[in-house]
Amino acid sequence: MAIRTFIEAIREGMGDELRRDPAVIILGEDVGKKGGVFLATDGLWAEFGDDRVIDTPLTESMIVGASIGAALNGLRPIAEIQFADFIFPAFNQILSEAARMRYRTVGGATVPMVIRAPYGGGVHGALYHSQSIEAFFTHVPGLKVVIPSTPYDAKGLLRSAVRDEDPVLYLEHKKMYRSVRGEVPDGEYTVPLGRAVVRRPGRQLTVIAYGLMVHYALEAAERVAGEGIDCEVVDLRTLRPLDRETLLGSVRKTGKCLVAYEDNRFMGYGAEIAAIVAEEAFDYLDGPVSRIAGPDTPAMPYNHILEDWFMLSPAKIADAIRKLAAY
Amino acid sequence: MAIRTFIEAIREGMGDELRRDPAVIILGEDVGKKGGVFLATDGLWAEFGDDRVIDTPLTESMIVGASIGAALNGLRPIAEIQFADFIFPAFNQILSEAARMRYRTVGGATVPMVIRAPYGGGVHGALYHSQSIEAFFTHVPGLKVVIPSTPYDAKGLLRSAVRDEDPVLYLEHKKMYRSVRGEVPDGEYTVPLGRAVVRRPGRQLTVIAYGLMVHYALEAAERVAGEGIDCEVVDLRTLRPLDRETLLGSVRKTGKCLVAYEDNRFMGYGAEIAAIVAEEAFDYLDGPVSRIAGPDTPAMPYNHILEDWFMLSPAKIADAIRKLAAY
Amino acid sequence: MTSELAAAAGLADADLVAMYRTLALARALDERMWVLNRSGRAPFVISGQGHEGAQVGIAWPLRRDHDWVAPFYRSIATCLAVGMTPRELMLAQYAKADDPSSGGRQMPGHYGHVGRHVVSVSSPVATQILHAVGIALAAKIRGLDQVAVAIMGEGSSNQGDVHEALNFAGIHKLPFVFVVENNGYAISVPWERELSVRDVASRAAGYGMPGVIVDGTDVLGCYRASRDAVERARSGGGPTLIEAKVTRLTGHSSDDQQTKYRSEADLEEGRTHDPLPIFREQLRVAGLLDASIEGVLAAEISALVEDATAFAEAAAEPDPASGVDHVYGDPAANEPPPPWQPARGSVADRVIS
Amino acid sequence: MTSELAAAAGLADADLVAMYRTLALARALDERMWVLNRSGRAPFVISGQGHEGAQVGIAWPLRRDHDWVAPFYRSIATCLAVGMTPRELMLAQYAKADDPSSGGRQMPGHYGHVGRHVVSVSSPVATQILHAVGIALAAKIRGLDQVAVAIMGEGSSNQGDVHEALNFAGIHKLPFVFVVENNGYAISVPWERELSVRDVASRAAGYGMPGVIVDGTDVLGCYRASRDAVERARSGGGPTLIEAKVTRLTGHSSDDQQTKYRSEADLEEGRTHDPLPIFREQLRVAGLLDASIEGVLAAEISALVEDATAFAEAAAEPDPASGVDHVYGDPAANEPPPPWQPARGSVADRVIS
Ligand SMILES: Cc1ncc(C[n+]2csc(CCOP(=O)(O)OP(=O)(O)O)c2C)c(N)n1
Ligand SMILES: Cc1ncc(C[n+]2csc(CCOP(=O)(O)OP(=O)(O)O)c2C)c(N)n1
Ligand SMILES: [Mg+2]
Ligand SMILES: [Mg+2]
Repeated sequence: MAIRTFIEAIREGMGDELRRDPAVIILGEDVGKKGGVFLATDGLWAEFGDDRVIDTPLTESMIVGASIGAALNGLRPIAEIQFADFIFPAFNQILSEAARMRYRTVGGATVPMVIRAPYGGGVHGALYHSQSIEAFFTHVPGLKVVIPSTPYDAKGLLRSAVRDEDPVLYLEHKKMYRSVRGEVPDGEYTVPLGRAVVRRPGRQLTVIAYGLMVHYALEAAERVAGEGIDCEVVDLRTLRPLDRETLLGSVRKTGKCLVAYEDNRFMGYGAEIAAIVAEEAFDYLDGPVSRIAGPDTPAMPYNHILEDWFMLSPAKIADAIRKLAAY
Repeated sequence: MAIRTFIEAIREGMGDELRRDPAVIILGEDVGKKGGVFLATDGLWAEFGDDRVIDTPLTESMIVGASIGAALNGLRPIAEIQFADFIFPAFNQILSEAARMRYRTVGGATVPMVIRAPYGGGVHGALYHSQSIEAFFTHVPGLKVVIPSTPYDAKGLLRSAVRDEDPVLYLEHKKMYRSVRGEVPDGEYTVPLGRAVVRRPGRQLTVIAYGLMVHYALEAAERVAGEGIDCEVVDLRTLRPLDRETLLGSVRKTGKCLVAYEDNRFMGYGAEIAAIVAEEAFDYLDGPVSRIAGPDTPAMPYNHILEDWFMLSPAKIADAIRKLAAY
Repeated sequence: MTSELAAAAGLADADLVAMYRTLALARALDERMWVLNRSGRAPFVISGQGHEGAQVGIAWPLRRDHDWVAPFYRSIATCLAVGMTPRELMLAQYAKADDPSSGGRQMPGHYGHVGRHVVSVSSPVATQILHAVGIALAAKIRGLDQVAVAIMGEGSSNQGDVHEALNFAGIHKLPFVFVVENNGYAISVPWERELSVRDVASRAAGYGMPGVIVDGTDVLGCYRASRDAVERARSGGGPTLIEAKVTRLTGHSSDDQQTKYRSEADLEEGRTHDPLPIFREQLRVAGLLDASIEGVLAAEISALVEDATAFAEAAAEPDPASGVDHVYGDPAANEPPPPWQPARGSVADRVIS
Repeated sequence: MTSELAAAAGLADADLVAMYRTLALARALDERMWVLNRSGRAPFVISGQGHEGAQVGIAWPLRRDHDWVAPFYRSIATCLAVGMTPRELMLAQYAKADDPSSGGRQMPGHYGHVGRHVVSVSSPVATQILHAVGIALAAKIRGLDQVAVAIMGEGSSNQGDVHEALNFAGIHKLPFVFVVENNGYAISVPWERELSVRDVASRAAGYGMPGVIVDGTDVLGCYRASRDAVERARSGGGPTLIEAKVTRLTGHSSDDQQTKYRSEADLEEGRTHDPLPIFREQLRVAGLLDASIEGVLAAEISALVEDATAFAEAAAEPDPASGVDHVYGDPAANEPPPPWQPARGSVADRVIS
């Protein structure tokens, strides 16, 4: 076991997959010599060369569209979108093409590819370098969506994503890149897609989270623990396909559910979680399924006061826990 | 009062607005001489000419992006996207630009424009001429989303949308164009954005719907009425901003809520409705907030058997009502 | 002996007759599809009529099941030329379970064939150009000597994806050929309102690639342009843009009434560019066709069309329970099926709808 | 008396000095922004250094508050040239409430000014070209004699939106000028990997418009090219593409370390294309600048930079309660505010975060 930052684990995951399978390639803006604007691909171009780590022009639809073609012809592309906020020019290719190829060919043609993108706020990224984008993509049948929260998972889930037969959107919270560290085994391992994990067991109330919000939820749970509130924290890890069992199992046990997400509240991913819980755990609920999320304004202003105002925090989540616990 | 089909009401609404305000223009593919592939703009080019009814090249991002610019410089464009399924190349312009211009200029620059698009299935349109797209757009702060269900509302809401100071996505269920008729006053009237309406009062159970599903829900309500189930049907009309009062008022009264939507269930718009009801009407609920929606597969196959399998119908909604009523 | 006509193209006489046969077969199948539509047996038809000369000429130099084609909805003759069969095309027209393009899930005209390397086409236009470019990239990286061809109309070529694709193909000198079948209309919009230049080919220079204009009624001219482009691509010379000037003999689709926006004179002019009689006359003059050969071919084609139609008409409908299949490779990744999901193998539950 | 240099450009001597002053002011403000960044007072800087010659020359022919500019993040000199003030630019750098671009909501470099007809720029590159084209369309329809200019880097010009915009502008002969400031890099990606041709201007022909290449160190050459394009546009002659060859003297932004991907020789070569000393020397030779004039200018510019910095530093922060404002015109359309929404006018609730 070694201690790795979040971004190191991602980089190692890519390196390992490039080494393991010659079909794996990386393409994106500045992924080569520069190693990516966050250095996620640092060193990979030097090791694998121009054919496997490809600096593309500044054209997201091309990055995704050409990856689809490359996947149809035997490769397994890992496409980097420099910031999640810049994925929208590629929306049509992702939704209409990558995610539908298998269905529209009744299984004949498949698109095994990973799209990596740094998302999330709290880094002075302003309106267009801070967004959460999972809501748009979790609505798309045929696409898988992964958001890891620990270095261990980041590496293990990335490897599973690369080996998966379907397109996977793999989102990395950029605030975690260097601030989150954890143990990562030296050898080969994977973490399966579609499995949530209970990060903190508890009896009174379940907090559902993913990405950075898992850490904030755990911190919030610690804060309220001192006040006698015993929270369970579930880390979804894969947003689609959703691990209903872990989700519902936890809520049926605790009877209360708070969903925490950084994105805008209205039609954010937490809406689906809340709707499922409300419908399928109704008989077990001792209080309303609650959501704590970003305000319904564009995410998020640059000015630090306004950014703080927008972002969730352990304190804000703790307040929401207290309110629901007191119900 | 005159009886009009749904599409006639839309056409009249555009004609009236073009006549009223010289700043209003229409642009889109085939909107000129041909009058649109559904004939929504039939006759308008002949009346208003090349400068006000503009046939564009086959480029959706341009249609929306140039409309944004035109709106910044004093016009009020009505942009037609030929099928809702083809809006995704313009996703970036809608989400990143149209919907954020006001916020990022602290109110200085505004984008009054309407994007019209025919959506929905049941017309042998297959995977790419049948989709419901409201889920993607209702998540976007700064954008309004309207889906009328009657000719009266279609005309009145369209006029409000054209006069609104913010960008409005106005979705028209294409199966309703010629099959739905209703009274439309001759003179000037508008229907305000952001107000739902109770289409059928009832005591036992609320069905929330919009667009074509309002008609199916009403038919389903009739079917189960004979069995002694008394349903209220709420037509949302505007999906964003949402009329919480009418929604919650109805559910607090009936104690049961079924949300019916044609789109894929997972992360469809009904998820937000269910989540809001589950959180804000919890104390009033006698049964789980339920959803009846399209399967989580690409919408929808062309083959008529598979299309029937996919589409909601009054019978399917009635089954869901029975199940919830029996809870 | 080889005719002068064939020799000039570097082909055998038999090739020219085979090309003609493909063209005529495409036309006959296409016409049958309209008959099916008008008689209520097929809700939708979209046609290649007028485009077939360019399609056959351009597809001919491709290596079957090796090179790749990303076609569009008018590519009926292209698909026949690269090996799809009349039965396969009719299964798609009837949207039957065994339709190799999509198992009846897509509208007719949305071609695709995994074994034949025909990339499944969707409805949003122009996206396929990037798939072909990506296929060419993979071919280059993997050291395969495949060429990838993308085809679309001139209206579609204005989409942003085309710019991004040509730029990338040019940078990496990919084994890629971009074919524009320019029929002067995007549905009702005439070329002057959809294109800022008369010739799409004049855009090629901006991507560092040759732009070639061919007359779609000159089947062998199309062939030569394509052969040169394919050879150049295969040998590492990089991409080419070929613009074929063609005519749209039908309405845009069975949902379109083109007399509303095209004058009779315009339609009349269009009909003079029908590649079928022009190519036939060329082969007659060269002595490769005569009444007896044409009679044999016509009978053969007619039999193929009858067979394909009867076969597709009789083929099985998809099982409604199959609607949930192939969303993901692993069915466990699916969301729960809808409450009305029928059992496997049951017939459509007609009661519920 | 008018110098030969000014006369050749059809300008007065005073214009040339004013242009130089704008260029030097842009540079001085830009340098101050880096100082603020390095001293921890500004988390982000993105620079126009190396681009200012082209920016001033090209912006000069525009009619203030009448013509429109859709700039990009390097457009500091463009914005000064069309009337934005140093105080306004520093308010944006400090993200203060009175920042006219965005009230501190956007990152620095995201220019915008309603009164000056500077279109608010977002981060996704290239989208602004369509806004400018739409503005030009509205100008044409409304019969205003405005010209709209869109500006971006060569890397951004590969985005699909650019293709769609140029095509539409070409079709309608809109009063539109597209300016590409080509500095040979898109962050770390050199031109050979982002562009399939050496000159973006070679793409203009494919849209039926002239493509003009200018040297960004030749301020008056840039001016003349722009003047001609703007006149052409205003008089109904249609759009023009101007490509200015410039150099990026800094890293891409304060987050970038360009030595990682650029050689010292390359950086050295770049510095020889700095427009500031080149233009200064030109004006000296023409007798329009000398030590005493330069001294006066330098003092004036230094005072402006000091004033702007002090002003912005002292300016008020936005009220945290204002985060919910201006999502919609009608606040009733807003979703309910978050539970932690502070009261109006209260200071940021530091306790909660
Ligand atoms: C993105 C997108 N927008 C609109 C359409 C609707 N549409 C289908 S074909 C077509 C016209 C295509 O014209 P062109 O590319 O010239 O091909 P042609 O039909 O003339 O052969 C349009 C507008 C579509 N399929 N996809
Ligand atoms: C759609 C989009 N993708 C990626 C980025 C990240 N990005 C910002 S600037 C830039 C490079 C731009 O290069 P160029 O257009 O040549 O302008 P330059 O910075 O060289 O002046 C990139 C990749 C972005 N802002 N928008
Ligand atoms: Mg065409
Ligand atoms: Mg550049």
